[in-house]
Amino acid sequence: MFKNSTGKLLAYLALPFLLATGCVKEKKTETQTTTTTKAAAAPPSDEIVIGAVFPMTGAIATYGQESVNGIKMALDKINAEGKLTKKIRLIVEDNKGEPVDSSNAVRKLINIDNVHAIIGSVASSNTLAGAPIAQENQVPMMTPASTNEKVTETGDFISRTCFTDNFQGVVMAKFAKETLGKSKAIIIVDNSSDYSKGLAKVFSEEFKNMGGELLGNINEYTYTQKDTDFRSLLQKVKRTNPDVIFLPGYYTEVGLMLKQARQLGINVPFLGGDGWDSPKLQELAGPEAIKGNYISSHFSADDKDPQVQKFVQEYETNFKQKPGAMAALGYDGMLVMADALSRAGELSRENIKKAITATANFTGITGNITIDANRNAKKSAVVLETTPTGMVFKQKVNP
Amino acid sequence: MTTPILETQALTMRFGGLVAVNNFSMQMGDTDLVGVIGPNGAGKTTIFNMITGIYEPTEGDVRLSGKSLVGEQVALITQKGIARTFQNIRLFKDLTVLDNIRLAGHSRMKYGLIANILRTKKFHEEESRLKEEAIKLLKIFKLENKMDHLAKNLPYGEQRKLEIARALATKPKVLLLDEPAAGMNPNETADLTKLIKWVRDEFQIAILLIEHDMRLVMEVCERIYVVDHGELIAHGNPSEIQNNPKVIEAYLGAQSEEGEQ
Amino acid sequence: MDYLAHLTLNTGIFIILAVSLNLINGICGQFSLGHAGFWAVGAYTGAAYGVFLAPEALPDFINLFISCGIGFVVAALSGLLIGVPCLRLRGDYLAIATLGFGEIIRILIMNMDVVGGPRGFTNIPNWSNLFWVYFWVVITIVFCANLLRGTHGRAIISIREDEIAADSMGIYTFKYKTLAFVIGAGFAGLAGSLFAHAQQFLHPNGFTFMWSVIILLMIILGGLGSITGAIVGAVILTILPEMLRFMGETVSQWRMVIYSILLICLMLWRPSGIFGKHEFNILKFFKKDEEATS
Amino acid sequence: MSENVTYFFYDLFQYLVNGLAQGSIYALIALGYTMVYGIIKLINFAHGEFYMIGAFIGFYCLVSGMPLWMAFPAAMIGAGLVAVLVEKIVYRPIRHAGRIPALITALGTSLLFQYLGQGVIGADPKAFPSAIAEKTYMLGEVIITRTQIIIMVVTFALMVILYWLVNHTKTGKAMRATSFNMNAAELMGINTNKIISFTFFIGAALAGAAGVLVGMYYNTAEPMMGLIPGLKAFIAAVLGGIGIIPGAVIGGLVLGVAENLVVGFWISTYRDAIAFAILILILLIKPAGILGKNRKEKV
Repeated sequence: MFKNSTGKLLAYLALPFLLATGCVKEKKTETQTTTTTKAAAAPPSDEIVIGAVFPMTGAIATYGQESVNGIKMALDKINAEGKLTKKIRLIVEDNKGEPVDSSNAVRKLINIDNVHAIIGSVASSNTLAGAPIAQENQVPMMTPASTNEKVTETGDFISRTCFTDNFQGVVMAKFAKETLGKSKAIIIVDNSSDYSKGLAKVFSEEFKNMGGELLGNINEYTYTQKDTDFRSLLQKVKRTNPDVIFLPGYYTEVGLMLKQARQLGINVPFLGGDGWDSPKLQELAGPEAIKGNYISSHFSADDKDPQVQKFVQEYETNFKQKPGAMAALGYDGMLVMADALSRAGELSRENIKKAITATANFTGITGNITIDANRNAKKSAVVLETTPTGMVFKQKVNP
Repeated sequence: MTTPILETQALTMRFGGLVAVNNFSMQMGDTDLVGVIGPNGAGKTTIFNMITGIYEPTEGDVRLSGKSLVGEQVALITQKGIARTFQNIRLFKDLTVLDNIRLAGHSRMKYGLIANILRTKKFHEEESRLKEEAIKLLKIFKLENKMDHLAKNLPYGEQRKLEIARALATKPKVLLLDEPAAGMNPNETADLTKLIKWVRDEFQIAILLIEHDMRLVMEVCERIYVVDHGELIAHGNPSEIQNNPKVIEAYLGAQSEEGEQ
Repeated sequence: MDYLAHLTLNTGIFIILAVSLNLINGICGQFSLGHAGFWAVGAYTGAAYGVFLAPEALPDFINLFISCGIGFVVAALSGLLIGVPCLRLRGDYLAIATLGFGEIIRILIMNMDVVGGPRGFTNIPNWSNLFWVYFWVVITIVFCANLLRGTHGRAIISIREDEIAADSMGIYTFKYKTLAFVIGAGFAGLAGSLFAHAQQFLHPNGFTFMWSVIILLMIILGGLGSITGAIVGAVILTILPEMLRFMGETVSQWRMVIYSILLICLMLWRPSGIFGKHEFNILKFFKKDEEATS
Repeated sequence: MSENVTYFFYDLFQYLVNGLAQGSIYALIALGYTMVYGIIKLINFAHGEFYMIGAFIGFYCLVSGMPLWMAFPAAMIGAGLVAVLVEKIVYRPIRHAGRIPALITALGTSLLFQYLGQGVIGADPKAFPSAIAEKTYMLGEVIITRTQIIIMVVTFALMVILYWLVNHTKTGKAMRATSFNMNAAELMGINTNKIISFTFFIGAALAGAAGVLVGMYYNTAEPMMGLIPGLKAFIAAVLGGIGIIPGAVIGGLVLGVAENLVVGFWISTYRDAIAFAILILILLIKPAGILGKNRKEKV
C-alpha cells in the first residue's frame, strides 16, 4: 500500500527516533522485569544529601519560603550539635506551587542528585504529584505540612510530621459544638483547593454527628483561589443567619473575606484551619475584622514553652518577622528527619524509611510527634484565637 | 434565444440606506464576450460580488443556465461554473505557480483525506492527472518554465496572466474579469486584448468583463452594459454605446447640457 | 523511569503538541490560544479510561493504544464543538474565543470530583514509555507531512494565504478550517493521554492558558508553518527550562521572564522564527526526489 | 411570604451595589482596551498589567506616607508613563507587521510584567494601607461602604473628563480622526505617533486609577492581580462594542452586575466560566457589541 515515497519518508524520520528509543528500551525492559518499583542509584556514602521541594515562587510562595527558613534553622542546629557523623547537604528545588513542576523536581533530586531522602512539599496537590515518583524509586519522602489523607496512602516510603485533615476537622467541629456551643454552622469552601474541600467534608460530618445543623450543602457556598470580591457570596451566607461559619481556606482569601464580612454586618465567629496561620492575615483583614475568630494550627508563637520561645526569638533575629506555622513545621520536620538519620545506622534508604516510621514521642516545637503505622503523625493540635496583635493560644487538643 | 448561460433579473443591493445597485438585468449567451462599464462607484464590483455570491442580493435573481444561484456558497457557485479574477490580484503569494493552478482543480479531486495521508495508488493517479492538466494549462499561458517560482516573484503582467489561468483551471462556463487591465501599460493592454479574445475562442466560454480602459472594452466586447449610480442606463454593441448621449453625459458630466444652453 | 528518559519522553509529547498546534496556527492560519484545553481533555479522558474502564487482562501497550484513541477522539470532538462556532471569527477575536474555551474546559474539570477536581487525578496506570511516545511522534509528523503534500493539505494552506481567493477557487474554506482544527485538537488529545500515563497524576492547574502560550512560543520560535520548526521549537523549550534548573535556584525563578523576553525579541527581530515557512532539507531533498519519480 | 420577598429585594439591591462597584472598576480598565483597539486595532494583553503597576505605585506611595490625594494621581501618571514607554519600545516597531505579531508581542509584554513583578516585588499579596477611614451607610437593609461610593463617584468623574477630552478638545478630535482612518489623519497633519502614545497614556492612567481603587476596595495587591480582571475588562470592552468609549462603560457595568447576580442567585463556582461564555456568545451573535454596528468586510 505504501508507495516507495512514503516508505522512504517513514524510514528517514522514524530511523533516528526508533534507534534512540531502541537503546533506551533495552534498559527499560530489563528494569521492568523487576517489580514496577525499582530503586534508583544508591545515594553517596561520603555525605548525607537531603532534597527539599517547596514553592519558592508562585501563588503560595510565602509558605514555601517560610518552611525553608525553618528547615535551614534546624539544619544549623543539627550541624552545630554534630550528633550525626556526616554533614547534611540540603538541595532546595522550587516547584512554583505547580503539580507538574513538583514531579519534575522530585525526579531530578532522585536521578541527578540521588538524595537520601526528600522533605516537601506544602500544598497536598503538589506532594501528591511527587509522592508516586519517590515511592516508585523507593526514596523516603516526608511532608511537614500536607494534611490531605491521600498523601500517605501513596506508599510506605511517604510519611508526614503534621496532623491530617481528619484530625484538624474533628478538632474544630468539637470546638465549635462543645466549647463555643454553636449549633447552626455554614461552610464556605475554596473549590480550587483540595485542602479546603478535605477539611470541609470532615468538619460537616463531625459537626452533624454531634447534633449540629449544617445550613446548605457542602459546595453551595464556594469561591476560588485569587478571588478578591466576596460581598455577594457573604450576602447569601448572611441570609441563612448561621451562628458559626467554618472557612477552611488560605490566609490570602480569608483575610479579605473577614474584612468584607464585618462590613456586611456578619459578626458571627469564623473558624478555620492551619491555612490561616500567617502573620499576613492580620494585615489583610485589618484590626476590627480579625477579632473573635478561632483556628486549629500546629504551633502558637506565644506558647509559653521555653523551647518554643527560643525558636521564636531565633527566627525573629534571622528573618525579622514572627514565624508562622509553616516555619515551625519545617523546623520540626528537619529535626525529625535528622533524628531518624541518627537512628538509621547504615544510611540506606530502606533504613531511613524504617527509622522515620519508628519515630515515637519526639518533642518538637509543634508538639510531641509520634509516627503511626500508616506514617501519619499522631500530634496534638492547638486552637488559637485571632486578635489584632496575632494568634493567641486558646487550648491544646491531644489526638 | 436559448436559455442564457448567465442571467440576472432586477438585481438590487442596498447597504442600509445606500442603494448600491438598483434593478440590474442582463443576459449572456454561451460564448458571449460582454463588458460592463461605468464611472467609479457605479456599482460594477458590487454586481460582480452578487453574481459570485460574496454578497447576497437584497432583491432580484442570478441564474446560471436557468438555475438560480442566490444564497449559494461562493465555493459552490465557482464549482457550478462561474470563475473570477480580482481587481487587486489575489494570488496565493507564498505558493508556487504550479500550486496556485493545482488549488483551482481541488474541487474535482476524487480521493479523500485518508488516501491523502496514506498516499494510496488513487492519490498518486489523481495527483499526476492534476499535475499534467496544470502543466498543460501553464504551457498554453507560456508560464510552464516558471512552475516552481513563488507567485509573488512574477512580474505584474505575468501575475495577471496566472490569475486568469487559475480561474480557467476551475473549468468554468463563465469567466468574470474584474478590471484585468488595471495598472497595465498600452502594449501590455494590447497583449491582454488578444489574450481575452483567444481565451474565449480556445476554451469556448462566456466572458463578462468590468473595465475602465475604453480602448480594451471597445476592441474586445461584443455587447456592453453601461451602469451609473447603480442603474443600467444603456445596453448595446460598442458603436451604439460610443455615441449614446446618456453614456456621454454619465462619463463627461453635465457638459452636454451646458452645450445646449 | 529515570530523569533523562522522562525528559526525552516529555519532549516527544511536546513535539506532538507543537506539530498539532502548528497545523492550526501555522499551516491553516487560524490563531488558537486554547490548545492546552484539548491537551487537558485528552489527558483526563485517557486517564479516566485507564483508571476506571481498562480491563486488567489486556497487555499494557494495547490499553495505551485504546487510551490514546479515546483521547484523540474525545479531543477531536471537543475541537469540532468549539471550532464550528469559533471559526467564523477572524484573527484576534478567534484567539480570545479559543482562550475563553480553554479556561471553560479547565474550570469544568476543576469542578468534576469524579476525576479528582482540585485534588488532582491520582494513580493513573503507568503505560507510557519512550517507544510508544516516539511511535506517535513519528505518526503525527508523517501525518502532517503527507497531508501537506496532497490536495487537502494544499486547501488548508490556501486558507492561510488568502481565504477569499480560496473560496473563489471552489474550496470550502469553512470545512477545511474545521478539519485542521479538529485534527490539531485530536493530536493534542493524544498527547494528553500519553502525558497522563507518563505523569501518573493530573491537576487542572497543569493546563492553564499559560501552557497554550508556551506551546505557541514553541511554534513561533521554530517558525510558523514549518513542521521541522515546530519540532525544533518543542525540543528547545522542553529542555531549556530543565537546564535552567541546574543553574541554581535564582535562574530558574526567572524562567518565565526569560521566556517573555524571548517571545518579544522573536517578534521584533525574527518573526518568521528559525525555519520561517520552509522545511528542513530532509523533506526538501525528499521532495525533489519525489518530483523526479512521479 | 412577604418577608422572603423583601429579603429578595434587599439581596437584589445589595448585589446591584456590589455589581456596580465591581463593574465600575471593569469599566475603567475596559476604557483602556477600547481606546487602544479603536486607534490601532490592537488587543493590548498587557493592559491588565498597567492596572497592576498603578496599584503598586499607589501602594508604595501610601506606604511611604503620601496622602491619598497625592498617591492617586501619582499612580495614574506612573502607569501612563510605563504604557507610553511600552508603546514606544515594543509596540511601535511591530505595528506594521499585522495583528497577530502585535497580539503575540502584547502577550509577551504581559507575561514579562507579571513575572518581573513576582521576581522583584515578591509573589505574596501585599496589604494595601486603608487610605481613608472605612464607614458603612445603611439604605434600609442594603449596606454601601464609603469606598464603594468613592469608586463609583471617581469612575463617573473620570468618564466625564474623558468624554469632554475626546469630544470637546483638539487632541480629542485628533484621536477620533486617527481611529477612523490613520492614513487620512496623517495627511491632515496629525502626528499620529504622538496621538497613539497619548491614547496609551490615558488608557493606562485610567487602569492605574482602577488599580488604586481596587487596592482601597479589596486592600490587597500582588503581581498576578492583573490577569483575570484584565481579561474580564476585555470581555466588558467587547460586550459594549470594542472601539466605542461609552460601550466600555456599559459593558463594564453589565458584566459586574451579571457576575454578582450569578454569585448571588446561583452557585459561584461557574462565575468565571460564565464571563467567558458571555464573551463567546457576543463574538458569535453580535461581534460589534451592544453599541457597535456590524461592518461587512470589504472585498
